[in-house]
Amino acid sequence: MLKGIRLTVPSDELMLETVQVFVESVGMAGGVLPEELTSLSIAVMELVRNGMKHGNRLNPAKPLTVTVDVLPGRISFQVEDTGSWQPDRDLGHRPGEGSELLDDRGRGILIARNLAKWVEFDLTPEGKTRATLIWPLT
Amino acid sequence: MLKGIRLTVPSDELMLETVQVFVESVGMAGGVLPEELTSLSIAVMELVRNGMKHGNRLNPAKPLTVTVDVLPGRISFQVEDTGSWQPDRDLGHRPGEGSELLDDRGRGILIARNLAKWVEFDLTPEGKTRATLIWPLT
Amino acid sequence: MKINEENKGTVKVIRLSGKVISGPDLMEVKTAFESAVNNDFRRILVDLGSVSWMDSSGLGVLVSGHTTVSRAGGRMVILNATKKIHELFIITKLITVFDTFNDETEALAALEG
Amino acid sequence: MKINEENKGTVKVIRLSGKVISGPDLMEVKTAFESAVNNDFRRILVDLGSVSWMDSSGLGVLVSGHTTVSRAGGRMVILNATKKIHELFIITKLITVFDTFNDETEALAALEG
Ligand SMILES: Nc1ncnc2c1ncn2[C@@H]1O[C@H](COP(=O)(O)OP(=O)(O)O)[C@@H](O)[C@H]1O
Ligand SMILES: Nc1ncnc2c1ncn2[C@@H]1O[C@H](COP(=O)(O)OP(=O)(O)O)[C@@H](O)[C@H]1O
Repeated sequence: MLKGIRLTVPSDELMLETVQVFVESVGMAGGVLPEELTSLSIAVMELVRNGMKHGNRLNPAKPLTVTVDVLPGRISFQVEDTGSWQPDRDLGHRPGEGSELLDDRGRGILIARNLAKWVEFDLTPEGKTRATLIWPLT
Repeated sequence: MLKGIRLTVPSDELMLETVQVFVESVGMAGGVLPEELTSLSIAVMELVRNGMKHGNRLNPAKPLTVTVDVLPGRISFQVEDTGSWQPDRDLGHRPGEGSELLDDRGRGILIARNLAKWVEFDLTPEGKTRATLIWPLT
Repeated sequence: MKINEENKGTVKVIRLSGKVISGPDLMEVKTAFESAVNNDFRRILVDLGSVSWMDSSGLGVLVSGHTTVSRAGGRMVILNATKKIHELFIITKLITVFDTFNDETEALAALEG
Repeated sequence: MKINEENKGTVKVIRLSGKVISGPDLMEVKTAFESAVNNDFRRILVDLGSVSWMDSSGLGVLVSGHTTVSRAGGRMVILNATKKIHELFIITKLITVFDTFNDETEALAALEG
């Protein structure tokens, strides 16, 4: 059990590598299988990029925070930006279907959800967008 | 300029690797020369281990925070623990001299100071131990 | 990410390696497709054998490459998608769009055909 | 960190590699010195050629190894300290305590002498 791990970075693409190595390293400390670390970080980084890009509009003055808790049997990642977006239950955007199949965007949450199995969105008490991803430990 | 980068971890030795990759990766993003990254992280990690060990007595409920600001010509690392230690100006302990030469401890701050050239200690407004290390960018 | 281009007769081979993820690098990949088409290549082989990592932005660039080539009346095939990348194609249903091969000779034959 | 032991006649060779830093691994190094001395080795060669990283705790273990060996009337020499580690020896003045060599034959000769 490792609780209260938290990384805050400015919403600057220069910081993406730092967030990525953080996610992989915390995953390792938390007991994620080495061969799963890349999938984990692909999944989390989709949410991080969304927070930086869509939530914070890449404004470096706006912080992006990743909070991690290693719990029995699972690791929880929470990604918070300073926006107040909440997706419809089904996200509205279905790149796997119809005319959107050939969009060159809109696959991030899909990828995160399929890799992590459990990804949900809500608002923090302060009304900010928070994505929660749960990674099972096997 | 990258401001407001901040990592908080529980004072658990399991987190040292995470802090280390964080320091190196922020150093890289901030423009530290690749061949200097290891020296940088040796230096910062001495302060981090001191904060976890001496300041927080390896109590996982006690947070250790590293705050980084990339400024013109330098990067500043601040390491805060929850203790309220402040060293004498000369640290009291001189492993390089006399009978202390063969102590198997007491070289951490010495190494950090020599690698980083600038390492100082003070207390935060809340009275907690804070070590500040400045790394020049060349 | 690294990008490496090679001409094999009328086929433009684009080999990607490393991390094909969000970032300035991806522009290069987009440009590679566009300049291939502008230089009258209509047969494009994209070798992903050395790609260690791909995210939604990397996928997006492949999709836009596919669109660029198709619009010009050409064809793009994918070579050596690793297991992990193949999985991404399935998840995003792009597997219904991309032609994938694990053998370069077969891939080239498909483009010639 | 990896630790590798080898006997060369009456010399115990302890080769360390990787990161010799704070952590449970360091206990192993401490034990290696102690069991060498307990097994009546009085000549210890510590090869640091593949050590990529050493911090104050790693240095501390070398110092305590040195003490263990000296107390037993033995001698410890260090082989192949990289530039960076040599720098740490200087900073901490341990250079005045450790005998360092860059050539295994010379180091062995020094121990035999
Ligand atoms: N943190 C966020 N804040 C605001 N909008 C978001 C956020 N995350 C996702 N979105 C919205 O959901 C859409 C789908 O996201 P995603 O599946 O990751 O694809 P992409 O980011 O490539 O568009 C985005 O285009 C954006 O409109
Ligand atoms: N953050 C801190 N909180 C309390 N005491 C500290 C802190 N950092 C250093 N010290 C004190 O300073 C001494 C010297 O530290 P250092 O040079 O790093 O050597 P070592 O940690 O190996 O003893 C420590 O033994 C400890 O007593």
